[in-house]
Amino acid sequence: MKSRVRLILTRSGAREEVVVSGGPTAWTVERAGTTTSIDAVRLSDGRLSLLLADGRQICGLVTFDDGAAVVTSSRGTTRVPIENPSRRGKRATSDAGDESGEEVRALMPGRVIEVGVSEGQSVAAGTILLVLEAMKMQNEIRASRGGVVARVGVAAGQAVDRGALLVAISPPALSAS
Amino acid sequence: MKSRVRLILTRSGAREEVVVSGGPTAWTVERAGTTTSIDAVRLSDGRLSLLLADGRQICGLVTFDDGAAVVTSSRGTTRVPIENPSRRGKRATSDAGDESGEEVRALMPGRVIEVGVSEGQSVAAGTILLVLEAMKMQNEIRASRGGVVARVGVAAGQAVDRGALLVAISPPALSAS
Amino acid sequence: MVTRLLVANRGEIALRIFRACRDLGIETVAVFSDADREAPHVAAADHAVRLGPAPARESYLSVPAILEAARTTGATLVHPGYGFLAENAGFAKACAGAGLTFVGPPASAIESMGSKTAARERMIAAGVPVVPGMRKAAAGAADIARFGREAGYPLLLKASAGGGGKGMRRVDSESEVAGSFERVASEARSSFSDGAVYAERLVERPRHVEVQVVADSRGGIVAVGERECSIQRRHQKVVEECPSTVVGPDLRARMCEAAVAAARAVDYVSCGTVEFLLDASGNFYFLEMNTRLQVEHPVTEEVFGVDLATEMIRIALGEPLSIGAVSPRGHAIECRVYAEDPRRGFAPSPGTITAVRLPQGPGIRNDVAVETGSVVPIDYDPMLGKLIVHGADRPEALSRLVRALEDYRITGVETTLPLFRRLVSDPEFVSAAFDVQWLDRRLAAGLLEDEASPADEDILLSAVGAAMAALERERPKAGAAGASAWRRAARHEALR
Amino acid sequence: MVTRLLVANRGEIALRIFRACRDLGIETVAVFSDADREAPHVAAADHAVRLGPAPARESYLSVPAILEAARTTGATLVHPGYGFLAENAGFAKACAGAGLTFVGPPASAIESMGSKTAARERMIAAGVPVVPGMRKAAAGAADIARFGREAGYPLLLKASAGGGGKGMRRVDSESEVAGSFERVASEARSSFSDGAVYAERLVERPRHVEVQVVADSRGGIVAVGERECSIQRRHQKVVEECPSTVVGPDLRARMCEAAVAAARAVDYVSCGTVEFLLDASGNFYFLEMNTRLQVEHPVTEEVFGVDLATEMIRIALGEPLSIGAVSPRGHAIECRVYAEDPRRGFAPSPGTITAVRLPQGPGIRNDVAVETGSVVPIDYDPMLGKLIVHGADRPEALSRLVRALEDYRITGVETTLPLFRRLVSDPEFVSAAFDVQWLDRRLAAGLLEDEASPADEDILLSAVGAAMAALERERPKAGAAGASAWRRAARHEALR
Repeated sequence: MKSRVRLILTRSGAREEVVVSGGPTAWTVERAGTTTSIDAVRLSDGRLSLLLADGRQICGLVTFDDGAAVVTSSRGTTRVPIENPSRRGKRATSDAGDESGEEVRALMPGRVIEVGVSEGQSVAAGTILLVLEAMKMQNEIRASRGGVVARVGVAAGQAVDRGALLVAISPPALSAS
Repeated sequence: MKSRVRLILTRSGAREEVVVSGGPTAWTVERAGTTTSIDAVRLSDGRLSLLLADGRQICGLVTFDDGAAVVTSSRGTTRVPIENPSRRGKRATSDAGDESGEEVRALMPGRVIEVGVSEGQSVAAGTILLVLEAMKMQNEIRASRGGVVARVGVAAGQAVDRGALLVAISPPALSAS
Repeated sequence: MVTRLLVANRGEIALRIFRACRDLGIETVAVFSDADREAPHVAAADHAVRLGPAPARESYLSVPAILEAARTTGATLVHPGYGFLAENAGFAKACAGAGLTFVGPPASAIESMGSKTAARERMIAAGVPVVPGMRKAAAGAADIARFGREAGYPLLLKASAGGGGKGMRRVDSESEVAGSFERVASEARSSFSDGAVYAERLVERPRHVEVQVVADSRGGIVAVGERECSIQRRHQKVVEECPSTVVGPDLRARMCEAAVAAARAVDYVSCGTVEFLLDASGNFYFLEMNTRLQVEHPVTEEVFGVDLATEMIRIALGEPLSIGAVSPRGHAIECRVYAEDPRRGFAPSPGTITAVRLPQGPGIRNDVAVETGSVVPIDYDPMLGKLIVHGADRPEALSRLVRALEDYRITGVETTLPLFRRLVSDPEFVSAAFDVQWLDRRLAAGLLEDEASPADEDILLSAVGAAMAALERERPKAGAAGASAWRRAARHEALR
Repeated sequence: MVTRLLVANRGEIALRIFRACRDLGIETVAVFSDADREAPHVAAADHAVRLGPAPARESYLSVPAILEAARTTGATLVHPGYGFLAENAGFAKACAGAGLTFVGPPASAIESMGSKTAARERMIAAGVPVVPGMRKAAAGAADIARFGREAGYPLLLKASAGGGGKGMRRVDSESEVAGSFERVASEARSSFSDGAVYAERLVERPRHVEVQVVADSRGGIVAVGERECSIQRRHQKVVEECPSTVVGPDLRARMCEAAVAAARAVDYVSCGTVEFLLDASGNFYFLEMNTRLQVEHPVTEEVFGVDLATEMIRIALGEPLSIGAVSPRGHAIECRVYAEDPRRGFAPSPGTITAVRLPQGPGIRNDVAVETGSVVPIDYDPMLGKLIVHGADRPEALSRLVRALEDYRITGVETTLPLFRRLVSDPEFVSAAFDVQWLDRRLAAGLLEDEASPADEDILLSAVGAAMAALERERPKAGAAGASAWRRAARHEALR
């Protein structure tokens, strides 16, 4: 039931190595030469409650999203990029995947008003791909990098859910065929 | 996706046949010669919302417990014994099971203060089986029917969870061996 | 006979009116679109009737569907809420035509206040102060200069045919009049094919202060203090307070008197609000009258100890005012919680609410229309509800607001809560040193942009969170939180 | 230096004091037993320290553990809440001995009021009315008869060594004195080996009415009106109100004056409550003084617009009273929500709360210490929290209470909510025609026993519920609710 993980956290651009060991509730955190003992539990609402030796409590919700911990607490929401060096192999693969193209997904549910591109078309970064209406507001969805439209997942007039694939773009290098 | 169920509901001792057909949201309920059309959905908090043709809404939580529907709404909590005649076979078996003995379980978590019986002992209805303390109150747990103690599941001093088996009692007829 | 009231609306205002009905012993009727079958306002009503598909024009704006719903359910009272068909004289008339009692002002009062120019003329006639302005277009620059000498500078030149901020120009002194007049007139000719220009006094950095009035059908009328609504984003109120920190007893008395005169001028009956612009010298000018119950009515309720929603229904039933000479106590602040993402230009954030945790304890009132599992549809105004705090004075109300915002959690959609969390630590907000453009200036200056960099606390949470997650992945039933979850699951099992 | 306050308690009172601290900008320290590591009061604090195992004597009653927790966290203030170590003079002294400020009255005041007989003597000396009684045992029946002529009938004869209801007898007239005296004396001799008997005036069907007092350390003292607490089950308060319907301005003034005299007699500082028995003729008698913040303090807060919890802390910090000449507005009612099963003799119902839905909207305050997923341990008082409603008058407060109770849902444990739902439809409760034994009489008469038989609504819900469940069993992803659940699940997926 004991565990030991070495993590690289990034704060304000600076990388910091942290070693966390122990569990399931009693943990030791080593960073920059200091060692902190922590009693940690997950509360029924999903938040973590950490108690330090001096009684100080740190309470917040931690979720993981795209290689970062997202921490929400009464102090606000912050994002801490986090790497698990023992999983570096997998990360690298997935990074490579990221670079191989772009999948444009709906950030909110809505209706597609207009589709401005078709499959096979070359687009530059900033090209308007389509117009999505949500709550009476029209949002222009643009390409964040150049490439070739590999797939158009929706048609004008269609309702889409959050997260739906709108347009997939392949990088220019892969788009020859 | 359509369904048709015949049910026997008991209210204040009187049995009533009800046929429910339709689904998943549009239902027809036939009872005592009257037919009611109902639009039904389950709300995110688990309650059912039924809308009748005249707009009347009936909202409440329905759970099933030991052959009855337990309905909780702003009108309070009521219990409607309910039979599904097509499942009568199973019911009968389980009824027979009920009659073969008694399993006394903890109705609340607590600590066992004292156990008054031991395995193999004959008990009459009303015999104190054990004393359970919860929240500083001592509760005497008694046998609801006579028989022979088939099993004592706990010992004095032990903490028990709600639902834990305290004592099992076999009916006299089966206790010869 | 049972009294039954239909609310031709959805969301928190429908719930608010239903609560008022329940407090009065009146049965409730909800209406809903296909997007709202499972919405909290539907579940809260004694009756509920489908109006039509999700788009508002086919549901909440469909007068025939609403009248039919009233007929089906035997409702005799119809409350429009705010938005949708509130302030629609045609709807008020249609209700009357169908034999229903409209819970709101007479259609004639809605009409009178609905036309801004006609309302201005009526207010002038009633002696209600309006922003000084020329009553017809200027024949030339000399007319403008003459008006400037009367009304004082700065002025605002406006193209008569203009609108939406176009064809307007500020003039600070008489020497600028001639040049500015020519420029606005020429812009007006080219943009609107109409060169007519007029001038009005420019009210600089005004506050928006409004007065709540309540009038019954027997001639009784009372003003229930003012509300400070200067915290606006693009002309939309965001935070409202009662009372205003800049309104003293004398000014309050004069504003209340003007508001009563305004309401009397249109034979107003029901709850209504007279909105004023207030300048730094304590001059106030009629802006418009909202002929409905407003979003921000709870701050008045908390401070004056009245129930405006029940009063509005009682008045519709022909009863006399029950609100008499009430006096204010303490201070209340309301925050409008929207499903909008303040970090992305307040883009709407519809979706499913995965969890709601409302603040509670002393001084906190929640008028909220979502629960865990609720869906925020894409089809309507994305307001989720309102947080209202009340304290013995403004500092105590602010302290309670800070606490409430810390405790408030909504997940699944983005909300405007982070905006409020920033606001309450802004020194100008805390000292109430603001005007109607203040928030827009603050947002433009990056109020929300200086994203907090992770603190040591966040580093520790991230690290332990990652370690716990790793442990849980390896041993799903034996990790830290896993043990906890398992223990809980076991307890649940035991309850069956 | 940061001010840090430790609450030597748990549950809703810990949360209440933490909220007060946050409103004052004071850091908070929670203490907890092994049963409470995940409890809401722990999660709500800036610091939290484990005291020991679940049993209270090893945790919340362990003075050394609490003092050590204060030392570890640098807390300088200690608040006892109510119950546990509140009203324990030894704890107040131990805090002082450890250099900590005890947020409560001086140990001497706790001691003085802790001894019922000594307190009675002090009250007599201070001119506070007490139930008339003989100050020593009767030499014979003639002594009793003489006292009866002075004090009036009925009397209550009591064995001096008695207690717990034993050795007591009602006497309605002088003719009964001789016989009753002999019987009580003989019973006293056999039961307590002490035949001493005395008499006091029997207060018939009294109400419990108490006065809130607040005193600072500079001699300032104020009485903040009364509370009506007659709704009791076996001497435990269940529902409290402010004000009392039977206390008029003159009686209120006299009760407040007596309460201030009582507090002054023991040099009281902090919030405290002087409890009185009130008879049908408007005579009131000192019962006892609670030297702490009481469970029912919120009804006073709502009606008077004050914050007793912050005031108590301010006073402990040496500040003068901030509560001046406050006046009441409206009516407030509090219900104590317990994890007890009213249908099974109010047996405790510990367990895991599977869902909590609190009422909200105008006039509703929740001081509640459980959330969905919270565990109600078997080790402590099973109070989950308090529902407080407030309205412009008692009928409005009652309407809002009815509404709040309809909206309130707690599942996973049994609660006293069904009791309150019955109470609010009881004509005598609605007309406030009750006394301290009223609820016990009502319960004995079967208030909760006439279980509602299923209505047509319940039949329809059962039938459709069963059909939907059958459909869901057959086609887990395509049934009625199944479709809904599946749709929701799909949405959740889309959010990832």
